[in-house]
Amino acid sequence: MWAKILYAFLTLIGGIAYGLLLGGISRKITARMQNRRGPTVWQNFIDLWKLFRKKTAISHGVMFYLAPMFRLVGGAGTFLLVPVVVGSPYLSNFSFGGDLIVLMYFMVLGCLGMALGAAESGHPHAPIGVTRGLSQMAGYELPFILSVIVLMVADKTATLEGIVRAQQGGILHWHLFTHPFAAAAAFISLLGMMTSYPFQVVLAPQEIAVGPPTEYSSTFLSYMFSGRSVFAVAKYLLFMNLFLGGASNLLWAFVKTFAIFLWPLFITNVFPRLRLEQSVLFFWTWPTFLGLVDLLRIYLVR
Amino acid sequence: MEVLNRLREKFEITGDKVQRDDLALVETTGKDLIPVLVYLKTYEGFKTLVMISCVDWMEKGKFQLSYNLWNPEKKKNIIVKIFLDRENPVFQTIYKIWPQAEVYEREIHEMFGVNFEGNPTQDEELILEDWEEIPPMRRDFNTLRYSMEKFGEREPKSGIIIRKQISEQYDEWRRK
Amino acid sequence: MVNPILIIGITLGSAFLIGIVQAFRPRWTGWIFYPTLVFDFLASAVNLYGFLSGSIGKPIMVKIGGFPPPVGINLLVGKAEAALGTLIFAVALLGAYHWGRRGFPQPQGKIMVLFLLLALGAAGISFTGDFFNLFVFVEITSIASYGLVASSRREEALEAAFKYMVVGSISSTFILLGVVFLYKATGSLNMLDIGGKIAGGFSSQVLGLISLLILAGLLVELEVFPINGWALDIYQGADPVVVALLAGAAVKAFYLVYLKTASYLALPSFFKLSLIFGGGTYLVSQFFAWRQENARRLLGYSSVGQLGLLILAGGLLLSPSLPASSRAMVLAAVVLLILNHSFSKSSLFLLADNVKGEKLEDWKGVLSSSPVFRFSFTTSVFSVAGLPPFPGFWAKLLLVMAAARFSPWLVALILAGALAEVVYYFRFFYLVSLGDKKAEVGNNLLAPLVASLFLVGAVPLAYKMAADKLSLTLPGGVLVLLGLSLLVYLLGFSRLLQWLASLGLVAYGAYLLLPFLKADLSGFFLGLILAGAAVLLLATYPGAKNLSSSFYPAYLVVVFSMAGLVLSTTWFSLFVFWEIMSWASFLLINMGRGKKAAWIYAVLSAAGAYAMLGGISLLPSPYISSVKSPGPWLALLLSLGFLVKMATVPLHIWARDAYGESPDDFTPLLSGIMSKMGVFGSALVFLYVVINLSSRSSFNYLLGWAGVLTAFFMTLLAVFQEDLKKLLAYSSVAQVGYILLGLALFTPLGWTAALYHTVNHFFFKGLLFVAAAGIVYRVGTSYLPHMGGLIRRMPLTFFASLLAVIALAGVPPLSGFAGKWLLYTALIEKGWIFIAVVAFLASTLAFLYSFKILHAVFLGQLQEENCEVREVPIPVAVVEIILLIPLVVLGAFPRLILDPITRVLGKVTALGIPDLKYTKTLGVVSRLGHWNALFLMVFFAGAFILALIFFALTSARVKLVGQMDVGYSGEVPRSPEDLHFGYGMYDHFRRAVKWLIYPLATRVWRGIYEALGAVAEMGRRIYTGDTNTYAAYVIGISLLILLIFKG
Amino acid sequence: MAFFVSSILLILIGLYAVLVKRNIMKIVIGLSLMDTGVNLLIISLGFIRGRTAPIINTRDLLVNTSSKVVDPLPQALVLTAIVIGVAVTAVALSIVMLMYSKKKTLEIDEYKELKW
Amino acid sequence: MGKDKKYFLDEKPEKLTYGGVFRRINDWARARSLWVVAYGTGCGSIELRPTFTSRFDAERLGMRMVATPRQADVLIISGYLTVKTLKRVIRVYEQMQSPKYVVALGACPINGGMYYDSYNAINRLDLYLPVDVWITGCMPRPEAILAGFKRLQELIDSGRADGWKKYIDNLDRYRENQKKIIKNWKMPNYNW
Repeated sequence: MWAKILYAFLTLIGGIAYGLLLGGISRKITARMQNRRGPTVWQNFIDLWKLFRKKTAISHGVMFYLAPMFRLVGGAGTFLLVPVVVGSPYLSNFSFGGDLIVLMYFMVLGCLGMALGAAESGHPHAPIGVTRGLSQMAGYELPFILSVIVLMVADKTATLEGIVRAQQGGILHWHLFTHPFAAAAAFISLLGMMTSYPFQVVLAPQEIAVGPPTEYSSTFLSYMFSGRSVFAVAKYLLFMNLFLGGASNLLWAFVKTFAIFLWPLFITNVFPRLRLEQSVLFFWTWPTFLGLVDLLRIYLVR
Repeated sequence: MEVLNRLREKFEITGDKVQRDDLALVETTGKDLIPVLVYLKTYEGFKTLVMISCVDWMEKGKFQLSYNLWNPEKKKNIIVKIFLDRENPVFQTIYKIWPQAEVYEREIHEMFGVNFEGNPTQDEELILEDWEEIPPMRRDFNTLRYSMEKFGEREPKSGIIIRKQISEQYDEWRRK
Repeated sequence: MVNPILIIGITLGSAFLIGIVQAFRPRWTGWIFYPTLVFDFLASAVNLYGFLSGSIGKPIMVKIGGFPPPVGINLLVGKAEAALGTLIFAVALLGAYHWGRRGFPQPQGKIMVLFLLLALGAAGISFTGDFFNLFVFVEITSIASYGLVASSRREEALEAAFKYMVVGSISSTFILLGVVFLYKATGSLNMLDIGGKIAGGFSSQVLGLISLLILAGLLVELEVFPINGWALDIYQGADPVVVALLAGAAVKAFYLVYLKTASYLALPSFFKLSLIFGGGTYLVSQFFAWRQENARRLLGYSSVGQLGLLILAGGLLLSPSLPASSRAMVLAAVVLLILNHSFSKSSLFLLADNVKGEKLEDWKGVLSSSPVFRFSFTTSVFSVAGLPPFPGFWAKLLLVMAAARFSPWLVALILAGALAEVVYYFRFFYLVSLGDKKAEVGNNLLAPLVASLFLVGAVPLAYKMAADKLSLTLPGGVLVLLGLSLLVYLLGFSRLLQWLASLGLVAYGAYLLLPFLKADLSGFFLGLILAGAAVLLLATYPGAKNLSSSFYPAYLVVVFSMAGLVLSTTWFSLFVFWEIMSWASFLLINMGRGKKAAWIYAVLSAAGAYAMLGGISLLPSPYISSVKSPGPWLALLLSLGFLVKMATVPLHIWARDAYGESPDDFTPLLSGIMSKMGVFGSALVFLYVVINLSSRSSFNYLLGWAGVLTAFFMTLLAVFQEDLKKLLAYSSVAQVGYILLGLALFTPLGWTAALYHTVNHFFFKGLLFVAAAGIVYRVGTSYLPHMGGLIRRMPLTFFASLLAVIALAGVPPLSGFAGKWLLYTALIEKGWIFIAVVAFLASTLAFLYSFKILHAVFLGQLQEENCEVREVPIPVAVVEIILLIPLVVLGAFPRLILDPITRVLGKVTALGIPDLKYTKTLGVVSRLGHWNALFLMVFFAGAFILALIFFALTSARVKLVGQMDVGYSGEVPRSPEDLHFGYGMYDHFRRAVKWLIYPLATRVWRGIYEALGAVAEMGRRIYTGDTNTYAAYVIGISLLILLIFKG
Repeated sequence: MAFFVSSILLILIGLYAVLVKRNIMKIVIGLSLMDTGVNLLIISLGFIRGRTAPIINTRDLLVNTSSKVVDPLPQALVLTAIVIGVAVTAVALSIVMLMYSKKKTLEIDEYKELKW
Repeated sequence: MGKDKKYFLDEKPEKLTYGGVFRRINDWARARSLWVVAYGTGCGSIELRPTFTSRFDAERLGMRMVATPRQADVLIISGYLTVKTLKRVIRVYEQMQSPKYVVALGACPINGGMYYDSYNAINRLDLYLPVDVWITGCMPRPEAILAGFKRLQELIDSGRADGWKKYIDNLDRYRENQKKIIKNWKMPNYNW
């Protein structure tokens, strides 16, 4: 038990580092795509350290103070509920804690906590960003739920282990290929989850000053920063387990998550931004339609 | 422009001039200005108030207000100007004809001290916060001296002497 | 025994005497007038007592002039006649007292004579045993009525009197002709004699025609549609006292003689005639009253409708094919209806006498003017609309049960009329209770008070009659508790005492009902009700609040009727308690700000309840657990009432305002427990009705969709709601939608989810509504944009609300998640995947309003005017803490509830036990997945605390800054309003989904209401007000009767 | 027969007045006419050809009375009915008087305040 | 301020120490992660666009624009500063979290530049705020700005960019100067 916790802790540290590195890589790639040199790939580590070691910070109240912890623990919890390598005694984290339904609700906890803290700051931009984020969530959850339910019904299980096991036996057993429409729906909703362009109206630095965390500074921000990084990694891992057949060892996990990471990155750098109602309606039409195709298939075949 | 002829028939026009094909200047009296503007807006199609500007004719003891109108259909400009007494610069607001005039009048009030009777917001600060001197765009306002007094020294002494001289020259010139 | 001739003789004599005395000593007239009425009343009452106690065995036969019948004229007084006589003189006495206090119009003596003659005529009509004598008494009554109607000498009164006179003359001509022809045909005028002859086989070709002539004459007097325009005019135009006497008493005599005539002349077509005219009048008048703006005319329509119902019941009595048991029911119903209508209508008309102006809007604010007025008005309206516990309710129950043996359509007609009655009476009620200002009313309120006390006093009698006939047994303990609850009203001088008494009563109730707290469905809900009511009652600590003195009684009635409801074993008992609960809660809602909401609630509740009653009447056996082979329509009818209470789409339109604008202290109960009664009822329907349905799975699927669409749309509407309580209302309805979905699944897991959510919803929604009550009490508004930043002022409430909202959103590790997890697992197991998708999406949308609740109330900027707001009152805080604990404990140990639920479901044999396993580490394993609540809680708490400690150790120097110190582009904000984002928070989202939140249901319902109202408006135009037209109607309808029903 | 016809005619004329006439007085008159017609009808119903009135004013009527006189009961009824009719007419006229004193008109169209 | 007192906490900031265990690595990280608050005061802000975009790419130095002063390290005074703007600039500066740096572009913040006789442009910025790096020119080209930033990085790296400390140490003097030209001080006195 304690060994398991220790391993989970180490995995978490690794996850945060990996998330920060991916952030640096994305900055680098974006810069190269814009014909610049860009910062080093370690830039996020430097930023994190700088924020962490700032001299002063301000707080607006209790919820404001606690919110970064919510964010970090929510992100870390989500990360720890997803097995990195299914079946491995060390790298399957705490996936005994709950199944996919638990995971999907646990994902919200961190965001909700942070939203509350941000809202306490009293800055109007924070709740504006939060409401945008929540509305956008209502948009992308629909296709995501559709595809998740497709998988649950198809595999007759709601656990990630079960879903991964159902994909074993060759690349063509991946749900990416057995349920291509559902996978497409989920991957489109991943764009919304990552708040990447064209669904970036949540943070919108140019108009609402990065939205929810607008009043956060210094150490608070560093916590949020790491929470966000590990949350992103958790999402990549989740998608890996859902659609790319999980990972049999750590290397595969890196490769597959990196592949998933590239998808929103490339979309981000070539698209303009949608307004909120446009993105909600987009999510509720095309990806939903795709998800429904597979859901109908499952429903009729069953 | 034939507008001028019609204006001359109807109102007291103390002077006019066609500057370009699409720009004419009309000078009228304070009493007639508002009728002229209304007439131009209603019957001649000068629907847009482009701007109101003010000129300080310190030597004549007058302020000149210029109302710059624009006819978007015929693409013509007309400038209607009046002269106010510099000692007692009071005039009526025209913001009921063009609401945007409110801000121009506010600015002129702030910069020149012209009073527009009936303008509801002219006493609010527009650009200057907590201004205590005479309005800064009046030509008898010595801006260099104000700057020296207010913002203090900016470089070594010699520079200050030069600036003092310049400031005094300005005062002398103004006294003439 | 008092000889009835004495009544008639003494009354006549007094009338003459008054005439004489009037000429000399006008003041003395009263000394003759009142004693006479008192004597009449006492004499009739003595006779009635004799009949009831059995000391008078057979009807009293009075011979006049020494000739035996059939040669001589005679009076025949049986039980019915004696009762009616008592009623007539009682009403007359009330009316006379009322009129006397207000002052008779001049000349006083003559009016008194007319008054006596009217009462005498009415009594004579019912006493007489001779047809010609009948005609004489009819004429006496009519002439006295003409005079009395005209007595107020207002233009309208004169006009009404004239119309009445013309129509009445025609009708008495008919009666006279009929009587004479009858004599010609049978050679006799004695009723018994003729009845005997006809029963003995006497027949004549013209007999049918003749008797129809008499009946047509009587039908005119009985104000059937459409020959009742004159009656409506009288109700509107005449003095209310006269109207009270006419509508309350005289007409009943005509009704009795109508029944007697019809049964003596025994013609097979009579019952059809009565059914058609009675039913038609009943439905049409109730319907025509919808848009009536004149209060007196509205009451007139109601009277006419009630008479129609009586005639309909008479038709049932006359029907040869009615079984004997049903006949007894109808008889009881007729007695109760007459009693009910006489007193309630006279009370209402006498109240109308106290109100200046006749328009409905003139009545605004009269309810707040005096408690006596309020009591009398409420009682009378409730009883005349047939609501529990008044006699009209039991009469309706009996009548419906009897009619169901006859034809389902008749049941539908009766219930439709009853619904229409509720619609306009409660529109009246709603208009009357509007307005803060006290209206000026007269203080002549004793007579209506007495009348309404009569109604209250008649309740046990009515209950006993109905219970005998229907073999209805209600749990005795609950009845005692209900009675005691009403007694709390007497403590009205001190709210604090009432509060304490209520707490004691709930404790006593818990003690009394302890044996029923078993591990079955009703025990489960009973526990929820009692525990919940005790906790929520605690939070209603009156303090400095402005509670109505009837708040606590009504509250307790709601609580105990719910207890009775869940303990019911028969549908009757269920229905009775359901109605009591509905109407008590209506009163409570009406105490709040939303009078109109209360009206809509009343109408929809009534619609649902009557649908339920219709369904019950079609069941062969009243026992809940013995519904065999129902049709889908029956199942739908039975569940409709419950669906209304659960506010399932599209029956949800009442919910927002009823929840949002009911008294803040009542809303927790309404949402936390009362809405669960719909759940309980639906559970019963699923368990005992739907299960025997052949199309069960599609029925369940349909209700599953109803549930999930409720959840979805209500959640969506909650997102855009700007009022705290209304937002919570929508949320509440949505959560109940989930529960319905769980029930509709009809799998053990689905039911587990539903029951778990039922309990849990009580915890968090009760907590939220209690907190909302506290906040509204402190801040003074529930409008969200006016709040914000209250976390600084109410930290405890914020903490409680935070946990409640997390539970509401279903986010682990708190208790709300278990319900979601169970529900989704059950949904996917069952294979309802499309529903699962919508349910998931709905719960995602719930995050939107969850954030809104917390942000708009507690976070953001503290507004200027709320700077001095204090924490909620201590009782509220205590309740918050009490309700907080289960949220956390259940979050870690959901088995604390899951185990009892499993035991309950073990009792429900139809379902079986949920397929859940528990691991050693307290995880829950279903067939689909697993979930470890304790681990999540420990993990989350541990990680959170670790992170917090680490943060505190390593962070930069943290400085608390003021609330307005935010990055504002370098600007210094001027006031908190500039910075607060609390209005239209989801406007951007609204733009995306505005096609989904189009208020279709509201528009459709309103459209239906408006359309029906417009039709009613059009229909009312047949009462043109023209005397000739009325006369033509009379002639035409009579001819029609003769043509259609001859032979 | 003539009695029957004339009485029914009377009733019909009265009815016509009640249904069609727009003057209040005429309506009242119509009512009275109807009344009279009905009374006549009742009397004629009780009439038996060749018999005398049921008033025992001669000695020979004392014997075998019932075969010598017409049916007395309708006559008794009519007496009552006439009294009632008079009363009704009296009340009617007094109401009409009051109505006229209020509005100074006897047109029935003016008395349509109460409707719907 | 008056009634607004309750919305702002009004106490003097504590003195900050410089150093600590990780001083070297802290300075190194601070120097390579300069977040600039996007606040343009004068004509120079137009020069910042090319500085931060593809052509000159300040991001390779670890710099980026942030939208809120709370998260920023560097405040750029890009050109002349009017009295009205000065008030906002002081507020923005005080809302930034220490350590924080001020970079002044162009001639105007140094001595008024071409606005030396303007009635509303201040002459010397360092009377009111501690400036770490001056970049001269009217306006300085992006290359010059980058050079200035490079210099700032050197200063930070060697621990010499301590304007934020000076400001706190000499707060009273700075306040005096600020209040001298801002007549109506509608701001919380000490507040960050």
